Amino acid sequence: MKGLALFAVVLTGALLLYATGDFPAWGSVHSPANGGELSSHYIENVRTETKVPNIVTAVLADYRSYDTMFETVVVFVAGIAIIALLRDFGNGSRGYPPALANNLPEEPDLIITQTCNLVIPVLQIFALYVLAHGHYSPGGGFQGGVMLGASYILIALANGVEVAMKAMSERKIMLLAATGILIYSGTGLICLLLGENFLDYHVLSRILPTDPIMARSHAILIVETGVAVTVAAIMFSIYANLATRGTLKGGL
Amino acid sequence: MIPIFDIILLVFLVVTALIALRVRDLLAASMVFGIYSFLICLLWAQMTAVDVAFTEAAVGAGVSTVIMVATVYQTARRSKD
Amino acid sequence: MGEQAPIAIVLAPLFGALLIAFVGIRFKALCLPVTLGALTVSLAATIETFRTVLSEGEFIYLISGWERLGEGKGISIGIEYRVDAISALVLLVIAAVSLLVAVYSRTRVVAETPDRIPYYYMLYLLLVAGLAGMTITNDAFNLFVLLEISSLTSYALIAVGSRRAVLSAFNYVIMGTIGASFYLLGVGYLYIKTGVLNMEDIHAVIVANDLAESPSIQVAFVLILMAVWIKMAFFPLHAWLPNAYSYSPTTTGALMAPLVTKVMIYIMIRMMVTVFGLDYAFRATLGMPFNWSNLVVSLSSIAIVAGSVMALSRRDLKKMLSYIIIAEVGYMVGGAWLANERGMTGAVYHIVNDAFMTLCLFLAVGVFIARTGDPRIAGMNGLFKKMPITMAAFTIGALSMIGLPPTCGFFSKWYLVGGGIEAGQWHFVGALLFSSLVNAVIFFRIFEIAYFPKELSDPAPECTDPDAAPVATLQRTPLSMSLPLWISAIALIGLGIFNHTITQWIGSALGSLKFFPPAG
Amino acid sequence: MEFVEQFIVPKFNYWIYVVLMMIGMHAMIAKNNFFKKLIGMAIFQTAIILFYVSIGVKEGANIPILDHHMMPGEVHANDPVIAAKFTNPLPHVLMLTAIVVSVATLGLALAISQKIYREYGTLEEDDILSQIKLEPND
Repeated sequence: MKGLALFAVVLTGALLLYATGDFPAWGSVHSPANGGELSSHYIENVRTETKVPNIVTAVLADYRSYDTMFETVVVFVAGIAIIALLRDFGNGSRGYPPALANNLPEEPDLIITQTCNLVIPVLQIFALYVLAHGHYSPGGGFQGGVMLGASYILIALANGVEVAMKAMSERKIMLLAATGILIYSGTGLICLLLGENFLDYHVLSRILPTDPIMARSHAILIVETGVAVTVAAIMFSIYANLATRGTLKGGL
Repeated sequence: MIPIFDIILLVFLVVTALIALRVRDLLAASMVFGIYSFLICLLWAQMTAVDVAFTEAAVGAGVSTVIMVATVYQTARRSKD
Repeated sequence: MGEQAPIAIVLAPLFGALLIAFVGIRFKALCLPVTLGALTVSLAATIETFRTVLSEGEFIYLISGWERLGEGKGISIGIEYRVDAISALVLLVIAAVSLLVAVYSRTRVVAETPDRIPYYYMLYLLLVAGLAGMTITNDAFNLFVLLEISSLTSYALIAVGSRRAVLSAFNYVIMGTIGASFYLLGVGYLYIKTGVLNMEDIHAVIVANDLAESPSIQVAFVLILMAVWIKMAFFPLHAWLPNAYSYSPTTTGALMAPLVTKVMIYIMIRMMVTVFGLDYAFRATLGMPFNWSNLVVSLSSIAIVAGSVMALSRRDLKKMLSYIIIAEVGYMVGGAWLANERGMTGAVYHIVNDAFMTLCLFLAVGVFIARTGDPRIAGMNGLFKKMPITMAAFTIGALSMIGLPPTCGFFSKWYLVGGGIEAGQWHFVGALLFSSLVNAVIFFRIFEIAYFPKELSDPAPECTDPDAAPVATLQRTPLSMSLPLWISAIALIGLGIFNHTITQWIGSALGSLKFFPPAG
Repeated sequence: MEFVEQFIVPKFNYWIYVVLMMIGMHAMIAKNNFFKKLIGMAIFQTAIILFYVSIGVKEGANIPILDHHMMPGEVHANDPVIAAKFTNPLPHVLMLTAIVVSVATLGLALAISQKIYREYGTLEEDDILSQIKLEPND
């Protein structure tokens, strides 16, 4: 088995290296990918077509918004899949094999708890900043959402999962996760109801008090908010289930 | 020409990847994987992929490592290989 | 709203899943009605799309409304859908099969995963959305995202099953991730040389810049082929499939067995036809002294023979069917690579037929296991007397698998054999006939047991999973199980009777293609 | 030495990505411990991301965010945007998606491995296989 694995891996590697010789030089401005019409179009027209300075945000949430919607769905799928697999609706510890988590101290450490209490509000404010400032600086829905989720994970790490679950109960996680995707796909659906194709944001200018191009910019913020809501809820849910083998009690 | 900083980072990447797969203590392996993620995040910032670096820092080095550690705590810490 | 139908195919299951998240978790009884409603909307949208394709030919749907750039065909800057007769046909299969299995699941999901009903149906709907999205998209990277959705949902749907299912789900995760990553890498190799992501644009750039001999494109071709082969369980990359399908919950097996491998075969054909072009697919080699067509048809012959032989020695019903699926995958891969129109028609036609054949057999086996609680072939002792109607449907499915007229299995096999003869690939023809023979042996052995009951020598096995709640056997078959079974059995005969119409639809999509017989 | 200068140094990124990918893939196939397999999987996926990001690099180019003054209504609104001055944003977009997909896969795979641990009490492949051999199956 080991020899076979090594053979398959070396064969794949050799195949990949064989093609490397054919690649354009690293950092070339004129390679098909970098100098091609597609990428140049994004860079040169993004300010007139969407008014978003961060080109990555514009391409992510407008030109390729459909990808991003399903990327959010991937996160959602992971969240519900982990609940479906691990969530223990009965008595979890029955017959569970010995694990490291069984002999953890009961009481949370004072220093860690206090430090986390200080850090968490700042972290959450920063997460919202990252989300809202995604048009102008690196960041956006995913990064903001992950940081927001991480702040809840931090609460759970410091005080135990039950404390964090008070702020973000299981029911709330599902509602928030679904709401996030609903915000995203609902925005697309509104475009569809207004008579244009799915996710064609410019038509939103009919209901938003802006011109069609600015409507794209606003719609990007709306869908990024949806992404952030889903990602934050699911990231916390993934941690809460994995850290407690699905019982949602105790934790690390 | 690739900057020398890149080359150093890339070599370190391979080293951390190998260590993460060699150590038998899975908790240590998770932590080394966290280091690997931070190095690769640095590399992307250096390659001007700031958004990717940001996401990798938050997702790869942050959440991934945390859920890996959580799993180690709920399963066995020692590995045979 | 007719022109918005393509997007509704994917959105209906997605919104259904969201609705379950909102209300289904509290009111578990609503999960199934929501699922059925969403899938019905999806089916209606598919039929509408299909009618549009039949009347107007293939068409493009621009998501986000970004028009193509430049003069002529230009390049796409957004993401598009592209529907032609073949993809519409595959979409129709996805919508119909998923709706039938959803009806079938009514008692099974409650019995097998009682505390996870809403999550199960959410994953179910999202798997359908992923498969439909993969079929309809015209963007190489978007296909990867939807591939991952369908993969993640199917890992989870398998792993909610018994003790062994979890282990096979893990193996599937490892294999599936290698496959999906290879696909992503292949798209990257295409992107570095072409600079575009739209499938038709990639093809246009490859032709315009004469990149056919470029090593990157060749490696991309190999990587994408390996990826789809892993995902469709093409022998010898099939290791994940048998355990995954046979240990998973009944509904999961009945949904995944007809759809997942078939959609991947469609993706392979799509890659050959739209991205690389047929002349590329049949001729290109990595400087080796053989061409792709001969190589892949030989591999398919091996796959067919190997799958059939492995099926012959199985005593577990679902496992035996799983190995038959592996052999059937060989049929379709081989047919697509025969490098002639007859073979390709046969392959596409067989995608449709095989989906309904596997559906019929898996549904019937699900009924048997629900009634007797015994997954082995020996457990079918005397079933003709006990449940004649179900057994009749099973017989139709089995006859179609063997390839007897008037069931549809005969007609698609006819095309495949004809294509094999036309291409002069005698070993492929031989493998097809051998596999039909083996299927005949397998199924007539089952009929014998079922017709002429004999005393059992070995008692039924103990329940292997001590933790699993014992699933009570049903006293009679509920309508929700027998109705989908019968519809699928009737569909097998219907697909056979209307074989001429269906091959004409396929031909209308293939007609514009040029088939290059492999040189040498 | 000439080979190194001509083939490896200008494409060092691509070589390292292949090495990382091979390390990860070998771990996925050959490691005995399931958790190690998953670490290998994560390395495998980051290697592909490294490949994509390397495609988009342009020498002397800046991060793909336009200067605020270049936006409509601002001082330099009529200055042309030169594509060569900004890194190719498209691979970054694709890789944001890929990172999220990889963390979703990792989370799900970890959940499956926890469930395996619950069922079998170990994460070593050979131990599990020997347990299965003792059970009746087809």
